[in-house]
Amino acid sequence: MISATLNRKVTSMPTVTNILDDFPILHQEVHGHPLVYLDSTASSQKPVQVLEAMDHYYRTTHANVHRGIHTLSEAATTAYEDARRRVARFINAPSTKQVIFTRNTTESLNLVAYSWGRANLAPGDEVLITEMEHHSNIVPWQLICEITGATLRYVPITPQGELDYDALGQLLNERTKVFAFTAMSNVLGTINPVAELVAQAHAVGAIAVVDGAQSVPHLSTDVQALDADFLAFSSHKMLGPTGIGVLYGKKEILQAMPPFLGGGDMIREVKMSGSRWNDLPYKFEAGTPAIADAIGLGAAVDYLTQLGLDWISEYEHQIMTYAWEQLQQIEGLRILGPGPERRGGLLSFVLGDIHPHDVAAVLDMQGIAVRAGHHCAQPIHDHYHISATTRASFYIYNTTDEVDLLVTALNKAKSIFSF
Amino acid sequence: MISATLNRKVTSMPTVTNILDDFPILHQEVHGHPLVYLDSTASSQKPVQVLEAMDHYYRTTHANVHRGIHTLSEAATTAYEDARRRVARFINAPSTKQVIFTRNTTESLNLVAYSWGRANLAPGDEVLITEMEHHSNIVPWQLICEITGATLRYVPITPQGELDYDALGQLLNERTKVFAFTAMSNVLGTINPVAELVAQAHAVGAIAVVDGAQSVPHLSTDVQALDADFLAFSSHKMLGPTGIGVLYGKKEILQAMPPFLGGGDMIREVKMSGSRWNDLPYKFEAGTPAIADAIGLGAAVDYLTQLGLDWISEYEHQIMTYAWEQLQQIEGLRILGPGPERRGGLLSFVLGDIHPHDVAAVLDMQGIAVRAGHHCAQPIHDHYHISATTRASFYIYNTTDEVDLLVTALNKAKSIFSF
Amino acid sequence: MDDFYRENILDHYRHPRHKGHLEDPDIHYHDVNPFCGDEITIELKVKDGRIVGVAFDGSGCAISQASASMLTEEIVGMTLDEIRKLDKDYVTELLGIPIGPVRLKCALLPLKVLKAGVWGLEEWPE
Amino acid sequence: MDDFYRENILDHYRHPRHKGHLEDPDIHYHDVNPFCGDEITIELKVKDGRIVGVAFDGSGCAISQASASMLTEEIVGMTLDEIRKLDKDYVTELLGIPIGPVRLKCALLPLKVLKAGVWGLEEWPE
Ligand SMILES: Cc1ncc(COP(=O)(O)O)c(C=O)c1O
Ligand SMILES: Cc1ncc(COP(=O)(O)O)c(C=O)c1O
Repeated sequence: MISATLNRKVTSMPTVTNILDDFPILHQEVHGHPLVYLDSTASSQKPVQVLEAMDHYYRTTHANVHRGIHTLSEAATTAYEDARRRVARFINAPSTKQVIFTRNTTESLNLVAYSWGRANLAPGDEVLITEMEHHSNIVPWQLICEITGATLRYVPITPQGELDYDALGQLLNERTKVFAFTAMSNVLGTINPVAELVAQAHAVGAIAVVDGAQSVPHLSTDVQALDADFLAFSSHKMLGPTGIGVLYGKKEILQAMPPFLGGGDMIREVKMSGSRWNDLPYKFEAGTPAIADAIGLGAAVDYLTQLGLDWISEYEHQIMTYAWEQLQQIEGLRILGPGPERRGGLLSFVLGDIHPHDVAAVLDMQGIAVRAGHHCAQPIHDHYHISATTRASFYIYNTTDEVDLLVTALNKAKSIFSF
Repeated sequence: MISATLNRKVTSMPTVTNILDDFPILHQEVHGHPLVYLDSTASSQKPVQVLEAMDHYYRTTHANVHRGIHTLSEAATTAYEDARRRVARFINAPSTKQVIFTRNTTESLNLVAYSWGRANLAPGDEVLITEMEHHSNIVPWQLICEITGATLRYVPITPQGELDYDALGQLLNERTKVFAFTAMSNVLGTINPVAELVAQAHAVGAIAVVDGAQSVPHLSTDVQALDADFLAFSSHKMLGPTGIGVLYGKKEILQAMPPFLGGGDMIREVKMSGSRWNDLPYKFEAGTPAIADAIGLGAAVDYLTQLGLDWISEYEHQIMTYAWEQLQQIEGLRILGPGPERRGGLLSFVLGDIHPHDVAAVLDMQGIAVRAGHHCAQPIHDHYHISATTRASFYIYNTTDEVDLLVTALNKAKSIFSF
Repeated sequence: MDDFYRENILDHYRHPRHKGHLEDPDIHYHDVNPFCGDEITIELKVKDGRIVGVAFDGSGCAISQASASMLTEEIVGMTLDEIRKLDKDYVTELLGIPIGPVRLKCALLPLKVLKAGVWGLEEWPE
Repeated sequence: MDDFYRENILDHYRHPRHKGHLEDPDIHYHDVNPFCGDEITIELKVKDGRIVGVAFDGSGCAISQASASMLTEEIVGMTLDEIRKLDKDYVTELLGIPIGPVRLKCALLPLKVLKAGVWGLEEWPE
């Protein structure tokens, strides 16, 4: 069933059949059908290289990091810091000190909101986000605006699912202290022009916080070229394990920020009367970190780098474009968001008035895993006056054959619910 | 080298030789000597059962939890929630809703300090902790006292390394809103009388926050019998993976608390104008959780339960007592903290005026892993006017033979540094 | 597949019983499923501790809406004490299909709303 | 083992050079290693952009103290520009032993304090 049948424009790549060998989870049947996993936007699968890196760590190297001077602790520290180095290189961070390990994108964004926000926001200030944000880039700002008295504003979206740039021009003003936006929408698929948006934020003196949860796994990312002040992303969406995420930040900004979580490792000195903070990145890494998970993320970054992000985004683009064309032909199916040229490898849609849960359940009965719901982005759904969508998303291990199976299954859903 | 030579008082247990089979990492040489791992207080090793549970999850089941209705997502959700059930049973929590997954003890304590503290502390209020706390149970309270204007007070310790109960009686008063203390000191080994301390806190109307990082892995824990309002602990110290920790809390208190981190999964409804929170425990679990790590912790809890916590603490007690006796005989060696009857399975000591780093380095050259430093508990060290100690700690895979090797190695350190 | 969307579930979904609103309900309660956004409102008439009238409204998938429709058929005539005792198994038996933990929330939402409305029980039925 | 605690390291540890304090130092700087609590103070006399006097004080392990002692032997006569260029490798070559990442902090603490005192460079030498 699974094979690579695309005419790819890019050269020098592993065949997808080879890639599939690295993902044991995909070689199983679900309800008697071969599994078709189209839910990587929620969480990707992991290649054996990542699993083996973690297993090897636990079987040979584990000890707590940074504070031990015995052989295992030195080796664990080296492995953990080496993972940080790989991640820094992956996003072209100027220094490893600017790569902070968190649990996930959500924690990264909360760290910025709580630490930077508490120190820099006051009544009269404005925080600007967009209507296409994931809850993780909405709720932390709602919370910190409540604490600080700052005002939260939203850039609206156009009917085509793009940011409304006219409105943005007006909303971004000298009261704006921070502009936080997603690089790619997890519902609409829209790829936002990050570098331009960052420049616009800087032009009014605001900092730019980029939610890279969907972009970093799929598009080549260079934080220096983007000039982003912060970039947040999650390991589990980019072939890495759960339990680890990243916050990149500009050094001067991170240095000026008060700490967030307090505890071991993030201190320089603890006296009963008060404490002094450790250097970056440790100031923001309190307690024993997710050591094995960081090492797994390091292996995932190696895997992605070997494939090449340019190949990955081109490959996904071709599958998504094919899917877009095929799905358009299903009567009653409506895809949200922009056309294939402006979107990443995912499609959210409604199918007549069949509830997305029911679509997903019927697809699951045919072995196809898609997501249904509001995808943690209720404001987008409110915008379109729908409560939920069905989303199919693609990654390096998917094929156009799987798109054909999706189309067949969607037609089956229509026939069951036609009434 | 490694064998179980103890006369154990308890019945029905696996031999330690069998246990050792489950820990591949321990079967290696360090600097030409068999590894002797005496650093479990910093982080324990993991049995293959834990590693296999995680690997199996990634190879067969992984998907994001709670929001997907396809087969993998349902299975991942079941596995994740099942891990929560095991942990709840392990500490005898009345309900799984009261078991919140965090990254580690440190994050658990910060969650309480930030969320409960911001809602309940004001100038004039007092937060009481002890001089024997780990930085993770000091710094969050320093931070929240600075934010809220509450005053932080410390229960002093006696020269024997126990809490000064007379002082405690005076420090605990009607201004005290929270009493946060460790169940077992990670430096002194002191086991505190948790149920009594909780009762004393309640008697003045304060809540009791228990740092269980060192007790939960080694002593049978029943949160209902202890009547603790909160209990924090870390997976990585109890045979589980890194990247996951637990906060247990009383239901009414958790329900009344504002959320901490904002984002996906912790909300009931997100409107642009504001949000409503999800039920427990999800209100406090923002973003994609450390799914595989939670499953690994579930397997660790199974492993500990099978051995039996009573056996574990008795076994460690015997090794520690033996070590205590042997180390006492080394001239110039001074052990901090109480005698064997009142302590858990760890010994921190100074050896003449040899710096603990040098002790640890010489031990490492002989294959023995111990920790040296302030163990993230500077106030204790300040109390004793020393900057660091060397710590040997014991767990289920250690033996008295290893204690003998430790003694030999310590004598070697003395001879190198005698001058 | 046909196992999951049995004819009686589809029938309740297509032709929901008691869908709409009561005039002057004694109890009116509304909630959403935070995991997916499904919504259910339940209205009740109560007399002498017994349910004598019911209506529901809402939007969501076949499972949540069929579950609501089936539940309204069963509860008229029940005492409030009987309502309190209804549990997870009661609903899954009504639906008559095996159901995973995530989808279970869809199935249980109507009962959750019912018990919250009658008894203030805000928790998911177990 | 004898590799790690070579005789010259133990010698500098036992008999530290330039340990103590200067009268009227031009530069005085103190810092601790957050990972272990080792402390180093360095005092300097500077003339025409050159170091003409040095003293250190501190407490810590053989590696940090020997590293400080060795460093003080080398830097007298150096220009401040030369100090700026001293790096990690300079220190590990002075010590002459292989050294892991955690212990490396002990070895580098004296150089870190020196560069912070002279140039305000607060980062760990690389
Ligand atoms: C008593 C105590 N509390 C808290 C901690 C912090 O644990 P973690 O680093 O897993 O957050 C430790 C671990 O060193 C500890 O021993
Ligand atoms: C755009 C976007 N932001 C943030 C997140 C949150 O990621 P996590 O759950 O890993 O914190 C997601 C994941 O669903 C996302 O798609």
